[in-house]
Amino acid sequence: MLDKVIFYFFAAIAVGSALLMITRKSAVHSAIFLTTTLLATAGIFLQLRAEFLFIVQIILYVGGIMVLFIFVIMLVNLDVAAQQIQYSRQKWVALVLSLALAGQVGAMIWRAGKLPGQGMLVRGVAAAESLPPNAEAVAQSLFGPYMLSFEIASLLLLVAMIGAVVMAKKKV
Amino acid sequence: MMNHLYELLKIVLASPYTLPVIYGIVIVAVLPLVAGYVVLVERKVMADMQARLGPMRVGPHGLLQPIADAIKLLLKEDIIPEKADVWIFWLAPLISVTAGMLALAPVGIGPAFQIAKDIDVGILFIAGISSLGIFGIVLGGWASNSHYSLMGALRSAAQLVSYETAAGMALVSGLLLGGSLQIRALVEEQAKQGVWFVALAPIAFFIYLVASIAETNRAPFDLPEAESELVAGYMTEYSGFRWSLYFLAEYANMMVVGSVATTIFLGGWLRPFSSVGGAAGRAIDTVPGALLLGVAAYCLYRAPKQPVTVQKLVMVAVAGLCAVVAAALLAPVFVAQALWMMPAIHGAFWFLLKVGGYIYLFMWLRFTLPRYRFDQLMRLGWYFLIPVSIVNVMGIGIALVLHWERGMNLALALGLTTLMTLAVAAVLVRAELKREEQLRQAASGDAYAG
Amino acid sequence: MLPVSHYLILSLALFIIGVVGVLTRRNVIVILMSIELILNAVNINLVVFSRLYGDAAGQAFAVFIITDAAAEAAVGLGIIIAFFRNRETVLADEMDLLKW
Amino acid sequence: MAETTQNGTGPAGGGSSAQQTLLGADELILNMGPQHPSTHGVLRVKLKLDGERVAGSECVIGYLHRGVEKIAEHRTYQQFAPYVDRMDYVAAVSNGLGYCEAVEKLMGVEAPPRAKVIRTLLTELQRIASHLLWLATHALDIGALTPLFYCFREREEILKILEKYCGARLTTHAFRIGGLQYDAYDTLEKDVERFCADFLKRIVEYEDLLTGNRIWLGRTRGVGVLSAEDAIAMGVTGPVLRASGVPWDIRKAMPYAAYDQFEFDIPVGKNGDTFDRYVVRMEEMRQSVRICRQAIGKIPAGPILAKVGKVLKPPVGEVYHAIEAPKGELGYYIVSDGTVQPYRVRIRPPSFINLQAFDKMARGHLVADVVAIIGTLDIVLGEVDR
Repeated sequence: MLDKVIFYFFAAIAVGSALLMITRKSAVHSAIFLTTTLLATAGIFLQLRAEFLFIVQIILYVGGIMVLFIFVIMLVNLDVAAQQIQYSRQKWVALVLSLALAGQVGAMIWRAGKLPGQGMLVRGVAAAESLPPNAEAVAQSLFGPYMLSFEIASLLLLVAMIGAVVMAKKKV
Repeated sequence: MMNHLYELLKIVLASPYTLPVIYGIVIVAVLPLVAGYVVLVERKVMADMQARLGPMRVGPHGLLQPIADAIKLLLKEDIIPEKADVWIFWLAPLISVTAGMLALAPVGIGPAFQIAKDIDVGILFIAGISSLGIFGIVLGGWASNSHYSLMGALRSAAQLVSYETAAGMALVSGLLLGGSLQIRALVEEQAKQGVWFVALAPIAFFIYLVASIAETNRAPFDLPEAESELVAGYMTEYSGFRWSLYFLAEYANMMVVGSVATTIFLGGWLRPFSSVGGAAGRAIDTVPGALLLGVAAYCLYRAPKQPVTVQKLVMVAVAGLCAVVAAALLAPVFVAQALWMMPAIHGAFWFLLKVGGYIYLFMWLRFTLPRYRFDQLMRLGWYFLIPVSIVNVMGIGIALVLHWERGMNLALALGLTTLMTLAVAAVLVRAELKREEQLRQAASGDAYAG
Repeated sequence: MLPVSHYLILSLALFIIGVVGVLTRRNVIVILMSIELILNAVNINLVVFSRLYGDAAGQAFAVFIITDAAAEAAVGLGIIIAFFRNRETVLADEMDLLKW
Repeated sequence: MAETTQNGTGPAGGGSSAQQTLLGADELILNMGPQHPSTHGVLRVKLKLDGERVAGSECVIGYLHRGVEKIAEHRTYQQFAPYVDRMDYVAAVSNGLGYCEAVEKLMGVEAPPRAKVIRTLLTELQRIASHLLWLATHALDIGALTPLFYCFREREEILKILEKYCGARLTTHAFRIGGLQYDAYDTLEKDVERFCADFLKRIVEYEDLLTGNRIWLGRTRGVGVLSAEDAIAMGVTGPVLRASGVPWDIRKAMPYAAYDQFEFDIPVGKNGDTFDRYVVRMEEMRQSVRICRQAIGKIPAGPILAKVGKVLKPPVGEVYHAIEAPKGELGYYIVSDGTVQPYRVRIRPPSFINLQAFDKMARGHLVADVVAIIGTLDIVLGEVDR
């Protein structure tokens, strides 16, 4: 029961503010709504007992990436942009196609959900109490089988950092 | 009817959510008052350091000053600048204060008083949530539509992002030693090892101290609200209640960083010499009670010297309060039946004492040091604290490996790596001094050439 | 835990909203934010299946995706700043020159 | 405080183009003052900023203009004397000394030796008080809270001495044309001696707090550098000039009052930056103490007022007389048409001239340095605007 309430609460916030995010004129408002969506998603992670990811989402996504976004929005003056037309020419085509995609995938998920085992080859969900401590589990996985990927990810970050510094230098 | 109520009460009491909710309400309700009194203490400390008396008018020795201040702030006009982005302007202080209070959730004020007890990522939770407070600052500064506010907001964003790295690295050093993210496990580890981590990782503690001052925007890193430059930085356009929310957030953040430092480096709710038992331990356990009794006695001694009857009464009341708390602290030591209260009450006392000491350090620095300039602040963060903190984490990692795999004495290994880190720090400081010297020569050379 | 389809539908909704944002908006910063939303929607999927199978690998991948999002945001915003400095616009359809 | 018309970065700075961004080549205009915590009164500085770097500045003054020079033309010579106290209101005694000596020079009168020594003594005390106020506010601007209260504690002692002498603390009107109105009170020498002894100990405390402090050094060294050539070209005087390496002090160059009887050194800086100005002023306070100590030993006996009439009618003519006020050369140019009222009084206030150097010093520095530079110039707006 509580699970359900929490899920629907966060899901409603996430979808609602995501919609607001893509419709606001001011980029700062958009950023705030995206932040809300991300926080709501973090709540859903918590409801899924992914505590570590919950806090990673908050620290990295909200505390890091979104701050960066807001910082840049303040640096580049968007008042002009806010007064211009917000949507591109292909907006109706894009909308229809996206909704078609949504319908397709949604129908698939809906029908799969009715199959035995939720259609996902699931033998039964592990009880929340039986899960290993989450941070340890993720660490085992990150530094075990996915060690190489982890290192590649760190390399990616390094490259991105250098790239961003080069991009943002005064003279390009 | 009564039966039903009784049943309901039983269910509520049995629920695992009841106690945390009560604790939460207590924290939210008491925090503004505590913050107010921290401000009073700060003003008194400042006055003491500056050869004056501080607030003396409202209540004896200004004891009621925070309440007067709060009433004043609540009654002030709430000004919203023209052309401000109104709803962000409203929202921003709320974000800051919510983040500050929420971050207190996993903090263990003593072994018993903790809202989120078994949260798996305790320290990370605190660090992450308190980093959300920056949104309030940045958005508030932007929404005010004022250049001072905007500059304060930008400074604040850059400063927090820069120093969070160093603070995080310092925390990692502590977490490595503790081997867990959980608050309780960290403190228990310190109890087991019989030593506070500040002794094992002094450099990490120092870095966390500096970085936490920067993160809470306190002097000498208070550039986002630097009064003499930016008027009040991001708070320039705020007034009345909203302004006081920012203020509350700042003090909540101070308590948060104080709690984190206490938990990781200063042994949490452990008393000094926590491994000492027997008669000596009993003697240490009587110290808190005796201390408070001393305060009570001093209040009683001062009471007749107050000029007004009301002030005399308040003084006596304060003495009484101290005496009651002292009794509560002493009871478990001397009365066997009350022994079960011992960890909770004494733990809370020691924890709050350490947090208080940490905050006192903040105040002391604030009244002693001038303010950094923004580029100097950034240099300190990026060229000194972050490299040193990274080297420090590596050093502690190496020491732990030596300890676990090679069976080396932990203290010896840590000592060696600490020396290594100090050497790196010395090299960095030397390079910085050299650069400054060069810059100065260049500047004065220019001056004479031009 | 609720049936998986609930989470999948939520994830799908966020994903589609992100796609609509990318395809219809002109402001590059909002487009970049919409991409973040898409990545976030994928994360929900990963985490829910990780929970379903009781295997933390899914969460490990979610960590990778967040890393990727951070890298993308850093580089993307760097490009936007550089572009804005030269052209003083952040509208996607005005970015129509290969060289400036 | 931001100029709304220039505002480009707020949420609703509608209408403005992308000109005033933090990123572009174009600047952001920041209006500092006239109501700002650290513009020392009502100075208004329009800063052109590139990010946080100052690309140019413009000082807007006149918010405290009271027409002191014009008032002089409608007052008798004695009546005007209290008005000069209101110019540099933190060093009223020095202002009075300059005016009285200028009028005396115009009339060809000389104050008696006792009056001269007491004048010197009080003026030097006032110099210490003025420098203490400068140190207090300068340190506060740079973020050090505590020196403010220590400095005010010492300044209080000086003000007490002045109050005991003439009954006023701030706008003292201590001297009269031709000498003094009041003789030194009985315990003046003892009071000054006690103050000097205490002060020498306490100035060490300030230096402990500031001089070796790394943050203080970082905030002041290399900030607001003014070369000797520039300083001379812009007519800068006082400690600001001396910190640039020019040993020019009117007390030595053309001694007035009783300065020729006392030994003292002129501290001189080297780099002309904010730190040097700090060091020079600190040393000047010590030298002032030295002068005071010499003075209390040899206050000669005798009259305190030269023979001047009740009605002052200087002969037709003009005079310029300058003294070394705490902030620099304070000059009075008085034209007499032979009546009881001056025909024209023109005052050369040191702060006003020194403020010229602000733009030169601030350019290329950060906003945070602007307040340090305003502080180090030690301006008093009452004197700038008159």
